[in-house]
Amino acid sequence: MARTKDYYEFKPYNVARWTIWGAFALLLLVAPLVFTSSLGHTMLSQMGIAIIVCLSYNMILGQGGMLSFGHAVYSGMGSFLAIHTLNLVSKGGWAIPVSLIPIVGGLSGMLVAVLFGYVTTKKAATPFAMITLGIGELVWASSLMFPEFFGGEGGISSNRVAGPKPLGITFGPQIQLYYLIAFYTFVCTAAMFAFTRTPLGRMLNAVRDNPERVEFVGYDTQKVRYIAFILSAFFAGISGGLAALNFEIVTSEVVSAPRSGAYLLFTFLGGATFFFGPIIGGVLLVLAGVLLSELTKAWLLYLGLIFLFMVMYAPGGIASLIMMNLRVASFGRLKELWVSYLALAFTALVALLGAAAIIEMVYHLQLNAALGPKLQFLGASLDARGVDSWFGAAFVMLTGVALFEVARRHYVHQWDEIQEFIEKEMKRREAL
Amino acid sequence: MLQIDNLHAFYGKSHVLHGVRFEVGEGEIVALLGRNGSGRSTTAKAVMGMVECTGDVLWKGQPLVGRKPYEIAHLGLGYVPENRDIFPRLTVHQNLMLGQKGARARKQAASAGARGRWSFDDMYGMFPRLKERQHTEAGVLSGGEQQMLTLCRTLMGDPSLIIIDEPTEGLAPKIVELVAEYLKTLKSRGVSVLLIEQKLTIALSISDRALVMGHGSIVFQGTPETLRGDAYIRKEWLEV
Amino acid sequence: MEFFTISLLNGISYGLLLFMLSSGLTLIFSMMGVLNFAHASFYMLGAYFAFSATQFLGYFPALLVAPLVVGVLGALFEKYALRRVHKYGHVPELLITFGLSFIVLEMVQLVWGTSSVDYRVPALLSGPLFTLYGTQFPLYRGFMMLVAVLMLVAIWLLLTRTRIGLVIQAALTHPDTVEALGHNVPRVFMLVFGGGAALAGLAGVIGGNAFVTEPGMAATVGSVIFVVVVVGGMGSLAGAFVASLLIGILQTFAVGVDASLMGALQVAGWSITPQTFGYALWKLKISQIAPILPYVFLVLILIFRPKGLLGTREG
Amino acid sequence: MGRDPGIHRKRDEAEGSLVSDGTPIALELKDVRKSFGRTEIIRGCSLQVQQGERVAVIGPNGAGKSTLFNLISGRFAPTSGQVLLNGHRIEGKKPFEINRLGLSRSFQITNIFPKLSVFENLRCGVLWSLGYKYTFLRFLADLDDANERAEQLLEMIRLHKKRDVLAVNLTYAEQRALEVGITIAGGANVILLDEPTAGMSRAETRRFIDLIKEVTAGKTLLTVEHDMGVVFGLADKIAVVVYGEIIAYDTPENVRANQRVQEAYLGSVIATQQAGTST
Amino acid sequence: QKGETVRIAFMDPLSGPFANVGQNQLKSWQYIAERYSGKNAAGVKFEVVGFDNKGSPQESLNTLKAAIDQGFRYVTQGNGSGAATAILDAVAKHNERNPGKEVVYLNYAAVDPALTNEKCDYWHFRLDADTSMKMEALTSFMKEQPKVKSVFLINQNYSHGHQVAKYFRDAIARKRPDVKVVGEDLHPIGSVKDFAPYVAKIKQSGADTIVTGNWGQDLTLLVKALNDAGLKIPMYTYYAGVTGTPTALAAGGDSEVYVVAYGHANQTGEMGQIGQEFLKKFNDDYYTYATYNGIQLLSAAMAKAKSTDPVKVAKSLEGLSVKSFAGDVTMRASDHQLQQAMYITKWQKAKPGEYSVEKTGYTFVPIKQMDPYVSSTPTSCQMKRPSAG
Ligand SMILES: Nc1ncnc2c1ncn2[C@@H]1O[C@H](COP(=O)(O)OP(=O)(O)OP(=O)(O)O)[C@@H](O)[C@H]1O
Ligand SMILES: Nc1ncnc2c1ncn2[C@@H]1O[C@H](COP(=O)(O)OP(=O)(O)OP(=O)(O)O)[C@@H](O)[C@H]1O
Ligand SMILES: CC(C)C[C@H](N)C(=O)O
Ligand SMILES: [Mg+2]
Ligand SMILES: [Mg+2]
Repeated sequence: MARTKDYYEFKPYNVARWTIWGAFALLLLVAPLVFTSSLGHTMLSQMGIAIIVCLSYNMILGQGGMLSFGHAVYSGMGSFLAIHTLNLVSKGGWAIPVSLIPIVGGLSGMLVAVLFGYVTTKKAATPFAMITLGIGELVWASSLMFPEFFGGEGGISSNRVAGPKPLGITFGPQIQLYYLIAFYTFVCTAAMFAFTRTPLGRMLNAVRDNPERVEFVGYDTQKVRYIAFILSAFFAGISGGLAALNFEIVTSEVVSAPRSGAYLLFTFLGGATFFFGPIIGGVLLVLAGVLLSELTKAWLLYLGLIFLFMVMYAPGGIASLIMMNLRVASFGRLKELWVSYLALAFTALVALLGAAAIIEMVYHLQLNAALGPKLQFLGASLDARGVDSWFGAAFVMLTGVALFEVARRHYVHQWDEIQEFIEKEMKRREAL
Repeated sequence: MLQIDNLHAFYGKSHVLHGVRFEVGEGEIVALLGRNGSGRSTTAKAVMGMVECTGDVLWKGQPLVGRKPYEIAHLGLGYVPENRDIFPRLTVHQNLMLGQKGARARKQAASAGARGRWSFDDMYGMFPRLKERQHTEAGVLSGGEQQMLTLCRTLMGDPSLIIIDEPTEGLAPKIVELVAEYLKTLKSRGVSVLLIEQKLTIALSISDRALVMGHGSIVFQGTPETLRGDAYIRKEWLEV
Repeated sequence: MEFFTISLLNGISYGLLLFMLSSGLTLIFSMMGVLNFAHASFYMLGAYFAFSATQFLGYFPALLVAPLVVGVLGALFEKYALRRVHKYGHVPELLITFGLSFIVLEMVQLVWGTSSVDYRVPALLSGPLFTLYGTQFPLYRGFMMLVAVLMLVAIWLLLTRTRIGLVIQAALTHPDTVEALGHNVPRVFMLVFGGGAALAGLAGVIGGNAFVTEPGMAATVGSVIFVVVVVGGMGSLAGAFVASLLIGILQTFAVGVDASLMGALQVAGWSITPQTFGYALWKLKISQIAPILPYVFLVLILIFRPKGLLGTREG
Repeated sequence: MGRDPGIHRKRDEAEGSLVSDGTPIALELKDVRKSFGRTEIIRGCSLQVQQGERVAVIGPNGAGKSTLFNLISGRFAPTSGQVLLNGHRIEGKKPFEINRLGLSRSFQITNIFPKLSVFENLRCGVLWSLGYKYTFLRFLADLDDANERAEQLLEMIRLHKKRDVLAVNLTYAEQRALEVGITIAGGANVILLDEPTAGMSRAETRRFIDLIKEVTAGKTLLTVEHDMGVVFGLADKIAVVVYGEIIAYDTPENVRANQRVQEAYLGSVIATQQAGTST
Repeated sequence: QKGETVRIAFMDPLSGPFANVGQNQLKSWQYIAERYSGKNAAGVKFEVVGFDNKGSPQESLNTLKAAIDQGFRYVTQGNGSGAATAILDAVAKHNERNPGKEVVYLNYAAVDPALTNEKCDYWHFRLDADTSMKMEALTSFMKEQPKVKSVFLINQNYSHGHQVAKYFRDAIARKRPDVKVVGEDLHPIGSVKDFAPYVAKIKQSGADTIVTGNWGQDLTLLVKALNDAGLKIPMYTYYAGVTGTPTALAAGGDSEVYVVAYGHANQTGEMGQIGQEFLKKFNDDYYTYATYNGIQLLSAAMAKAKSTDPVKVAKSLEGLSVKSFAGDVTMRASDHQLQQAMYITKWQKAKPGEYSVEKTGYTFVPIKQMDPYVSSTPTSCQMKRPSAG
């Protein structure tokens, strides 16, 4: 499965590209009309924010090969400076329109990166990773030690309804803010995509692949990394600024190590090798954070398992899974697979159901045993002390696993056959 | 000693060897010739269990197909890869140490009748240049030095059969001569050699038999003399 | 003098503890190139297993059993998960250990609950070892130091008296070639990972009761052990040892230093008042940042000597 | 189209001889030495290469040929001595600074951008010399000159059929060609090739040498080679490096006749043949 | 209102490092809610539903949105002043921007004084005593301890730690000017593994008393280090009673630890009964006594307002007094800070009949109870009340 990562590139000015960007814009526009609850709106807003920050992270990870453990420093500092600015605005000090506050965040992130990036990007690979870890820990620790700037435990809060209000847009209602975020998301995504097609963007790839050779074609690798790092921090800062507007409070968690870790994990989960991977990652980041934990107390366990399996079976992230299937589709053979996919999905669901029931019962026993052995699981009522429930869950799980294995074998066989066909076909076309 | 029959090898889906068949006898130097890409290196890797393959490879009567490379090495086969796979961060001396087999494997070999044939001193005697550089990281050695090192490293494992893939690649003419001499010494010490070479002159001058490979199978077997005399084979399968 | 001696003792013993925590990580990191984020989780597992084993077997058998179990778990993880992602490079390796750390954390909470467990120092080892200027030096700390030194010696012997170290380093770049030379590479990798995990487990057995055995214990030691490994120099066990001691002593003495930039500036004739810009920074005392000094140290070391104290190469 | 190295020229560093017999000197070494630890690997090399000359560097393995290239191209700094490129001292400068002054090199061990396509590899080689530097405000697709040049190079190294293949998926010989392609891409006028034909078959070598001749026409070329056929076919002059010293630097004929060279390098083949065995 | 169900959204960490505390407190709320459902002044039923905010202020805002979407009009939270500030702020904005859908926030444990001073808000009611109040009580007790002469302050380097240090200096200067602060340390929160150096410093300073606001492992490790070094001096703390800490304290051996709190484990009467039943039911200690006050206050306010509408209930909560387990408590109208009695308890081996905390065989025995006025502190709050109400 891993061998099928192939070179993929949007051709300039083609129809597909316009369609994709158009669809993206449309999606941003209509999403809040579909998910209308107030939680839905905040989540959509947060997704926009997460998309920007994951994409900005991937500028250095996926495109520059720089593994950073401290990306939250830049988005977080963007947040802090943005909220301080917002406070100045509401005190009537400055007359910056609220819609430009994210730019302030971006510039602040950039400024911090100019400072820290100078030392971090002198190095690459592991030393780089470790310096970012160190700086991340330092900033995080400082954020609690300097309440004057970081606001201590309570953080800095503000009110986004402030400053000039053109056209009566106050950004008070979440929906107005959502559209501001959506606008930024679209523009930033486009800008970051554009970056990949510029000389610096390309040299950044070259630096990732073979820094030594880059030096021999005239480029200073440190400088390439440094500039890219600063640009990435700019976008991170924008996302931080948007987050400040969205939450109207900024606390030290925004610069924390777990936050940096989440960016790394989800960017990777989305797929670092493709430009659009982090977009998926950003969406998942919010979904996992907000919804998964509402569904189950065992969410951390599920998250851990998902990562484990994703890294093992789809190290290119979700984006790579999509691209592989698109490739199959472009050879007109995807339709043969959908039955298999249905079978896989269904059997996996069954297995998952059983496994989840077991996990939930274990959690119940450990955490809530006192509330009685009964628990509700997806509408069914389970008895955590009853042999029946355990037996039933195990039975469901095992059946699911067994069927899944059957389906999987069949699928793998089919998949291999199609890949073989594609390879032959490509050779044939090449020969033409 | 080594009998190969109907060997097929694959890289993923691509079928590279199509029924290779030949033998290497005890104390023999056999040259395996052929153009680039004809499958010689793949044959070597297949014997060592490093590529997916089917067919029969018998070593002193034991089947090798399906075994792990280290098991095959324990049985007394040595392999010198073509791309100078030295271990760049280890010193020359450490590289040689890794050529030696683990204690258990040595015991196993000893009980099977093998004696340690090669020592560090032999190696350093053979290539004094290596002795000079023995505490240097192998990664900074010159291309030619690396080539010498790979050869010596494999010899440290006291193989009964050594498969050498393009040992003279990148070596100065003088050293090429030296290597050729050493291959003869190997033979005199009872080691069989399967030599994969591009340079016809050398290959033919030291080998007992020559094989020519083309498109994944053996297209010629015979003595060096016959090959020298066979203009057709040379033209068709060796020159471009 | 009194403060100095006691601080030095404290510093050394803390340094040795750090070494104990990070030796397994050094082993895995330097030899396999894997940044094992789950190392601290193995440490935690060691503590919990020891807690349970102590109840059934007593402390000293637990000292043996718990690391073994952790080691086996580590080896299994290597065999069934880590090995599969090895070919994709360092980042996926790192992420899979990340995932593992979540899973271990949840499992621990499921089995032993969410609060701390009552894992105590055995009576035989509690009490003071000696008393110096009226301050007791606990016997258990002495025991900890002893074990750390034994660990150092054992790993040292393993690395210098066997070729395992060489095999692994070589296999990092050319696994096929190493195998063709007759070394069972996968098994060696598994052993090293298992061994590293076992060392973490051992540290857990000893650290768990010296400190607190609770689900958060992995997170608290998580990143500082990376500092030790990196500061010492990747690939250098001796470096890790020196770095541990250095960081231990540095940190301990820093706690005693109440100097601040403000003080220094005032000596230089500048006056700093709460109105001065950045007052919070100027008034920060060295003692206040002692526990985060390792990170400062890490950043400085990587900038000025990226190989680490005793390392031979970068990254 | 070469580029004018004068753009980057720093006046204060210009010194040394520019002309010997009328043609300017492109590259000059003055008593260059290099030690690694305690071992001196390059032990006082001096050399003058005129503009437009093709020089082959030969010598036994480990003599220091690649090291010499590394010193010139800035991979290492010499322990002592001077290196002059078009009269400017470049020793101790960073590789990219030297490259910007108009010197480019290839590597003995293939050194390309594995995850970029062949075309991208070449374009990376082109960008700096056309003055695009670190810009991120223009699209690559709009850089007509860069794209055109990269396409040209593709044709030159005969990889146009593999334009969009990832470099890592090329065969060895193709990678070697790409290696040379990247090296010449920047239009440098002093070019260093380290064993460009290693690993190629006779026929490929022959084709490749023609290609090198073609693409380096009018430029100064230094190349390390072991294949004497190639050396004598290609070089105007031969430098023989033995044990860190240049023991001869002359025309091919004279080098061939040189007694010391015979002993140290070439003659060995004949010598051993006469002596029979020599264990 | 009678028979109506009042749903309360509980938002605190239910996963992650502080899950143990959050889980326990959720159970406390649910237990008390169930116990008094129907059997209260207003005759309403209570239902408490847990939301996991993971201890994060930003996540708290999400859970708040989720809760409001699901129709909750009462929310409660306590672990962490960061999340508390975020919720207070968000509730204020929500109520302002969505009239008719007001939400009331009961803060049962976040003790940053700012929440009832400069940041105070009409919709926020604090059931716990804030840092300054506890310090008033603690220093009032210390005033009577002649042993206390020189004090060492060791605290976590963040707002709570800063406040503990600051309020101690203020209060002790007023009450016992002769007591000297011989040393003060602030250390980063949660990152000290070895407290031995701090103990050496304490010893060197010659202090005879330690005052600390540390919690969690920053407290247990400190106590362990003190024991290890054989430095047996009394320690005055805020949070020795929090889940997990007693276990760790017990493992460390005997030490003289005092805790200031608005309740304690060895209550008699109904509260004692609740503790016992809770233990039997959940195999866990009941220590979040504010849950009791919370439910009592709510039901009294609902009875008074004859409605469960948050706007009315909030109004009637102001200045409301109810009978608590330790006398009367009053929700001060000026800042919505509950005025209540305070206790000083001491950590020691449990005698028969005393409550064995976390089954350690140790307990916190009350050695002093102080009336509400003792710990009452002034407020700088300028409460903005909704114009309609
Ligand atoms: N890793 C690989 N994946 C796919 N195909 C491969 C791989 N290695 C070699 N091949 C193909 O297998 C065939 C035989 O290669 P092999 O290396 O055995 O040839 P060779 O005779 O040793 O040539 P050379 O002179 O280049 O060493 C070639 O067509 C080559 O393209
Ligand atoms: N970084 C280094 N550190 C130590 N020794 C080095 C280093 N680089 C090169 N050497 C040594 O310098 C000597 C010359 O190496 P070099 O690569 O220049 O040889 P070469 O002439 O190119 O040989 P070949 O034709 O075999 O490639 C070798 O002995 C090598 O080990
Ligand atoms: C350990 C690592 C994550 C990386 C390692 N230093 C390397 O780049 O080879
Ligand atoms: Mg080959
Ligand atoms: Mg060379």
